[in-house]
Amino acid sequence: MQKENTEKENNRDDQENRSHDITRRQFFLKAGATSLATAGGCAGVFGLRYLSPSVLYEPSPVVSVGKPDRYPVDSVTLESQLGIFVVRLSEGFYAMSAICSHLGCLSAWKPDAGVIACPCHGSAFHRDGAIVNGPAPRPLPWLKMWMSDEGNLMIDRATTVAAQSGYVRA
Amino acid sequence: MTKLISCCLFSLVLVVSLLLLGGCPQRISKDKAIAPKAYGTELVEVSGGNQVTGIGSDLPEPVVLQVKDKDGNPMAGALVAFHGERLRFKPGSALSDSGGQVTTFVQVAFASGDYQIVAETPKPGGGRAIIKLREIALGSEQTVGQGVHETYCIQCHDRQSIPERVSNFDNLSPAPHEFTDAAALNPISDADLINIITYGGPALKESPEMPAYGATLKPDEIKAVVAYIRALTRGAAAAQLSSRRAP
Amino acid sequence: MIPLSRWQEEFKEIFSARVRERQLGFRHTWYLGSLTLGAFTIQLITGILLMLYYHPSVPQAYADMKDLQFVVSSGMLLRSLHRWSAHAMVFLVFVHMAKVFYRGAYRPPREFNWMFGLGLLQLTLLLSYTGYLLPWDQLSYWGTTVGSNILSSIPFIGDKLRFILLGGHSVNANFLLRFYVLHTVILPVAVIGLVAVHIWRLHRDGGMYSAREAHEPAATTPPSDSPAAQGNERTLPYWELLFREVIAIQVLAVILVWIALHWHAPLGQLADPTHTPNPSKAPWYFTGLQELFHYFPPFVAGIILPGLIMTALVAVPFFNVNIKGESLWARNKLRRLLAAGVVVLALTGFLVFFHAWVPLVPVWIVGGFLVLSAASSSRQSRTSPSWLGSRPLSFWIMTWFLAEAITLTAVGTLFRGPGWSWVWPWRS
Amino acid sequence: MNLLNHLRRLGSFFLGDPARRFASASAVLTLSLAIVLSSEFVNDWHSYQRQFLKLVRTRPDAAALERRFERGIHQIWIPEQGIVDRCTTCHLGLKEVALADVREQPFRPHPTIPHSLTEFGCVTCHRGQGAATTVEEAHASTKAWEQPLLPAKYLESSCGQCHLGPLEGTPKLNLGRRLLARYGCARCHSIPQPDGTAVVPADDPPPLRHIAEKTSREWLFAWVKNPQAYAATSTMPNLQLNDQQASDVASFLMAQSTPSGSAPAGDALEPTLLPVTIDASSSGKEEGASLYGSSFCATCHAAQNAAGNVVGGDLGPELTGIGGKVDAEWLRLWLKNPQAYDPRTRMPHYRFDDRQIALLSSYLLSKKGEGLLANVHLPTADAASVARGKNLVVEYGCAACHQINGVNAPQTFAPDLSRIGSKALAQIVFAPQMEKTLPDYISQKIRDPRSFGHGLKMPKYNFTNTQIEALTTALLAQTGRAWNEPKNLVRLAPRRSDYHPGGEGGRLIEDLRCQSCHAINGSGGGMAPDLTTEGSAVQRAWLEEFMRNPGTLRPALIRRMPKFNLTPGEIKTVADYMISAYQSPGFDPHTLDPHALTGDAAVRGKDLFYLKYACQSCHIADYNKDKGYVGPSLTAVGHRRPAVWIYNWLKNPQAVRPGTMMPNMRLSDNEARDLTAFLMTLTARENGAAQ
Repeated sequence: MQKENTEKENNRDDQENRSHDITRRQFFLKAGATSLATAGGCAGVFGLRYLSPSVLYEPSPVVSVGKPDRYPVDSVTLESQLGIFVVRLSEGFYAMSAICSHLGCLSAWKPDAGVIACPCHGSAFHRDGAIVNGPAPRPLPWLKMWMSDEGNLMIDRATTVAAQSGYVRA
Repeated sequence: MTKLISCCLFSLVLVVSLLLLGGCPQRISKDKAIAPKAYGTELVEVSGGNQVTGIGSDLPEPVVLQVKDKDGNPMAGALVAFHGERLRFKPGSALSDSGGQVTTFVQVAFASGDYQIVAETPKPGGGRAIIKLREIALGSEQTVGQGVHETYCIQCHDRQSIPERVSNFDNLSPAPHEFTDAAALNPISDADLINIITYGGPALKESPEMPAYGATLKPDEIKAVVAYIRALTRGAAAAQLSSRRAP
Repeated sequence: MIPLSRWQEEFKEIFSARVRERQLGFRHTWYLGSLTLGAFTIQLITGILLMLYYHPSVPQAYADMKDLQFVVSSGMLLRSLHRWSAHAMVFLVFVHMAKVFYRGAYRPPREFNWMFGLGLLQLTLLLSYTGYLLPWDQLSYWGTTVGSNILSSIPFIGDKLRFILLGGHSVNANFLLRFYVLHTVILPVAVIGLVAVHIWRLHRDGGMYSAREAHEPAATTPPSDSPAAQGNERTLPYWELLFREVIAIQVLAVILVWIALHWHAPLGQLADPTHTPNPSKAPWYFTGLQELFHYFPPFVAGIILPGLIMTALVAVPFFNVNIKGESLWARNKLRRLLAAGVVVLALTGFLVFFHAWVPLVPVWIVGGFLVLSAASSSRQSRTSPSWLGSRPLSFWIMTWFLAEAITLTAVGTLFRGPGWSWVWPWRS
Repeated sequence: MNLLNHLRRLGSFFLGDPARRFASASAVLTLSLAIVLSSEFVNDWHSYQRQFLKLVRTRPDAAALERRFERGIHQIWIPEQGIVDRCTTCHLGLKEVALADVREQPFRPHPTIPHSLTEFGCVTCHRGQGAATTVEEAHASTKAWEQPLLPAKYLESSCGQCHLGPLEGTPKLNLGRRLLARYGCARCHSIPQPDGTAVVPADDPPPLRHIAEKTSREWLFAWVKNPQAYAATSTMPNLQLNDQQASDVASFLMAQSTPSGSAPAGDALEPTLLPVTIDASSSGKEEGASLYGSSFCATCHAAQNAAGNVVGGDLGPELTGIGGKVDAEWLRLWLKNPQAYDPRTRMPHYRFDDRQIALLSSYLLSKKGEGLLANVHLPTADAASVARGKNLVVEYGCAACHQINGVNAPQTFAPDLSRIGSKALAQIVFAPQMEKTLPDYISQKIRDPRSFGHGLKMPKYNFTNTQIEALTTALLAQTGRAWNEPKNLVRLAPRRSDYHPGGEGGRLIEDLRCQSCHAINGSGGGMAPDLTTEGSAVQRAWLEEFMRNPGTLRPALIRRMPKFNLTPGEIKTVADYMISAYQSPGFDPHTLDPHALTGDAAVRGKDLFYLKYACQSCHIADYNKDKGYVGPSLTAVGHRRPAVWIYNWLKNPQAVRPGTMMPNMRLSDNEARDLTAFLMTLTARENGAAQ
């Protein structure tokens, strides 16, 4: 009895299949294509996650530049490994980025001219960071600087402060 | 259609139960249950309480307990089981020997501070006799403090004399506080303890017999001594300890 | 927007425009070629992604494996997928070759494609081998050290060759860099080129091989697009086949993804040139070769035997053009028996001389069937001995080769323990 | 049947034709990808970070804690040391002091240590796989990383990788290193310290060149069989020889012995002073025991007392069973002048007279110990036995420690232990049924070396569990990490000085073996005060008196300066030498005006002594009322010390004697001067109650 029923149902299904063959086929094709596209999107999202690293092998932005007595008064010192200028005036210390604000070249202090000059496109800055000439769009940014408990000058390269905002006393 | 759903449900339940069975660790206790041959009414400590050890280490001496019957005679063949949070016992339970004694070696965990050993033995009429012992594990800072203590403090602050060293405790008046004296030391704040060590007794209007160590010890060492004192006096069983130690 | 018809035109060059209906079925080809191509595609995608986190320098390479495993999002999955699809590709290439051979699809005019296929087989193995070193762990370091020493067994130029390949006298940082370049640039480009030729040639040689061809004169010209040229059989447009193959590749991808989820690609300890693990095994597809090294001197096992096998495989299509299934050597029953006996005995003697007991087993099994078939009449119906009797010589060579390959690989992978001693895998 | 039908219908619905197959395959692929890729979020560190957040939110200072928490993988990267530690990904409370009461891992704060986590990383000390972010891989020994987390009880070994000196916080490591030196491990093994110099053995194995004069073959046999049966505190290991082998070794040692020539010609004893004669009278025995006590033999030698406890120093051998060991005539000559038998001995040359020698030797010979030789009956030694014995002596490397005629000290005899603490597990052959970890391997090797095989040579030492743990800690520190440090960070151990005093006074100082206990100019023992600047620190008259009759300075100490029975001439020579040679430039008498030490100052000083600084709590200035038992008694300090030394000492004791218990009281110049004035008035002749 039951068997008959199922067979009947089967037959009916088959008939239906045939009558709706084209539409069903298209439906399934569409369903397949959609899920493939979803799979692609899914993979894309995770591809993006894969491409953005979870850990970075970069030095810490907070660096120590040593004891204050390393720097003579009225001097501009380029710490080329760190890409910063350590400036000591009679008022105290401040730190500036040595990365030219134009296209990122490492600028250098020219003691004879008394300016910070960029070798790439001729930008020049005053020792407080202000633009003297050249294509640089912005002055060199001042960086956060403080004295550590051990008496070392510390600089946070990731944090800029307003120019002329204050000097660190030795 | 209902059959289809029931089929699906059935297989789902099957899969889930298999997963659960496979995922759950089977907890079978490895210690073979030992049956007691005799029953005692009391557990007393022979030795091994109040030991000080480094974190993760064995106690220097094994813990020895004695089972006694109601007349106070040692009871052989009584089952003693040891428990203790984050403690490892070797063995975890044993029958008392002919002298009524049970010996176990104890390892403490990674954390510094207090550990409590709970030993119990079944009594003849049901119920259990329980004894609790306190052990102390020292972390690295407390170990430094212990070292400083043994160089500078122990001469006066420990009343026990040993062959290598005669205690100066009884020669002093007012008597110094033993480092295990929780009742006296716990009310004193860390800052005060550091002050009294650094600047001597008069800094807290106490006896000048306590000299100033500020020029002798480094601040870290003084902090370490305080950490060591705290390890001895603070903790679950500190009160019990000081009462037991009282003469 | 390029019109669809234009795409179809383009694809005609790769696939036959129309395919016979019966060729669509799974039974016909098992879709082995497309599956291999699918595995290779997975390799390409995962490989390019893995390159983004890999530095081919000595301590860093291993550290990068750890990073992929522990911190890179989905990194372990990609590495496992790359590793398992490499295994799958080697496996599929072998099976594809066997299937092509037993269906007789290597015969002219497809002999060139057979040879391109053999080239692809070797490139696949080389790709696997070069990739094996890159994690720079103990397994890979010693596996490739063993492999590189095979080169030295070539007389006269072996040491020089090894020196050039290694960029030094031992497996070192230069070697890693060279293998990296081989694995990521040279070999993949070569494979892509050969695959293109392989598929183009398939099209040129008249599409997929049909068993019916065996009884018809070989097609010398490619079939035209018109249905009439295909005889009475119903034909379908090419994308029907493409469609089915995409499904097969999807299934393969699903299987590989689940395998990669459950079994991580193995990683040993950091390579330590001062300590050889015991046993140090090559990857499974080379354990057969390593097993040979156990029996024969390096020159024989590493150069002569593989060389002979490759020569035989290259020669197979030219060896036998007899499509009637009756070999010339099989006319005289006595001579037939004698020849079969001599071959089996010679091989046995050779192997016994080297105390090579494991390779003897397939020799005797295959040899037994050979003698049996030689003894039986070849003019009967397709009951088993006489069906065997109608097999050509190349069938026997190929069967023997495959039997040896399977036996040696299985023994080398499963039955060998420390010091290459015999162990039973179930007694761990 | 129904089920089958259902399945068939289900099958045909999903897989009926290529389009359905395509749709199903695509759906399954999408689902698989989604599952596989989202499994990224189900892992150890994600779940621990969630747990941490949950924990943090229950705390009163939740806001601050939550602000400091950052989701994601954290790492400590120290490129110079190749350290990439991601432990802080799950161990999130390491730097949170506010979580001090949390004791569950992984959120417990790190206890205070002298190093910063970000500068040293985690695996430097704890080992394990720092790069891993799963619990299993980070802590356990796995296929890809065999070095598991170091068990906490061996943690001090990590300090020893770089630090040379005894550190305050590492008692276990310090003990282990002392044991390495004391048991002469470095005589067979190469054990370089972090600064690259080798461990210097601190044991004192006796030479065996003249052994036949000293003892019998039977005793040697019993000793070699089991040294601890003779003396429980002996550092000689058990070579685990069988009877035959031990007998052969004893035969060879007797055979190789040559006469020492320690008996001067015509040296004979009066018959009444022979040990046996004295032994007969019980008063003689008591006298011997009291001479043993008054000569302070127990300062260096241990012996079992009546209560069964072994008491005494460990500088010389234990004397519990000495009577069963040594020959009476040898003992007499030894007590007369030990250096005649062994020129390298640390035993001082006491000036005993013949009667004292007889008393002492009879007392010592009466210490028979237990019946060690009761059942020893050896066959007569033949040439074959001697030859076998020599082979054994060579094989077991006896000459690495002892001087033996005809056998040279072996070179590179035992395995190099310079990197034993980082040895790869793959290179270790474990004994059956032991845990396969490095600490277990090392401690088992120390506990029972022969459990790794019977053919091994390493003898068995009689260590306690504590000692084994300490030795394992010291050996685990042998990783060679310090050798890769930049050279400017390496601090060399103080050069071992081989200072020997010169001249006539120097010869006497050597003869008395002062440097066995006292260090002078960096050479010598640490048991007694350093004498490098003793000339500035004492007054000459006191020094002479002290050498004549060494009194008790520190009542709380058991070890005391023995009395050597020096002649007045010898005392004068030594005192002259010490006063002139052992001066310190820091104690110029002109820095302290002697006129400032007035009576007024002394009165003020007395108040300072008793009231302000309560010096009497540790020192005794007046035996009638003071009880301080910690520092030396000061009743006669005015005789003993020069004023300028006292002044300097009071100002800064640590500068004068590094490591002294005396605290620096931060006295002002005036206070120091007043106290000095008071102390200089303490000139009691008697040492009072201590006598």
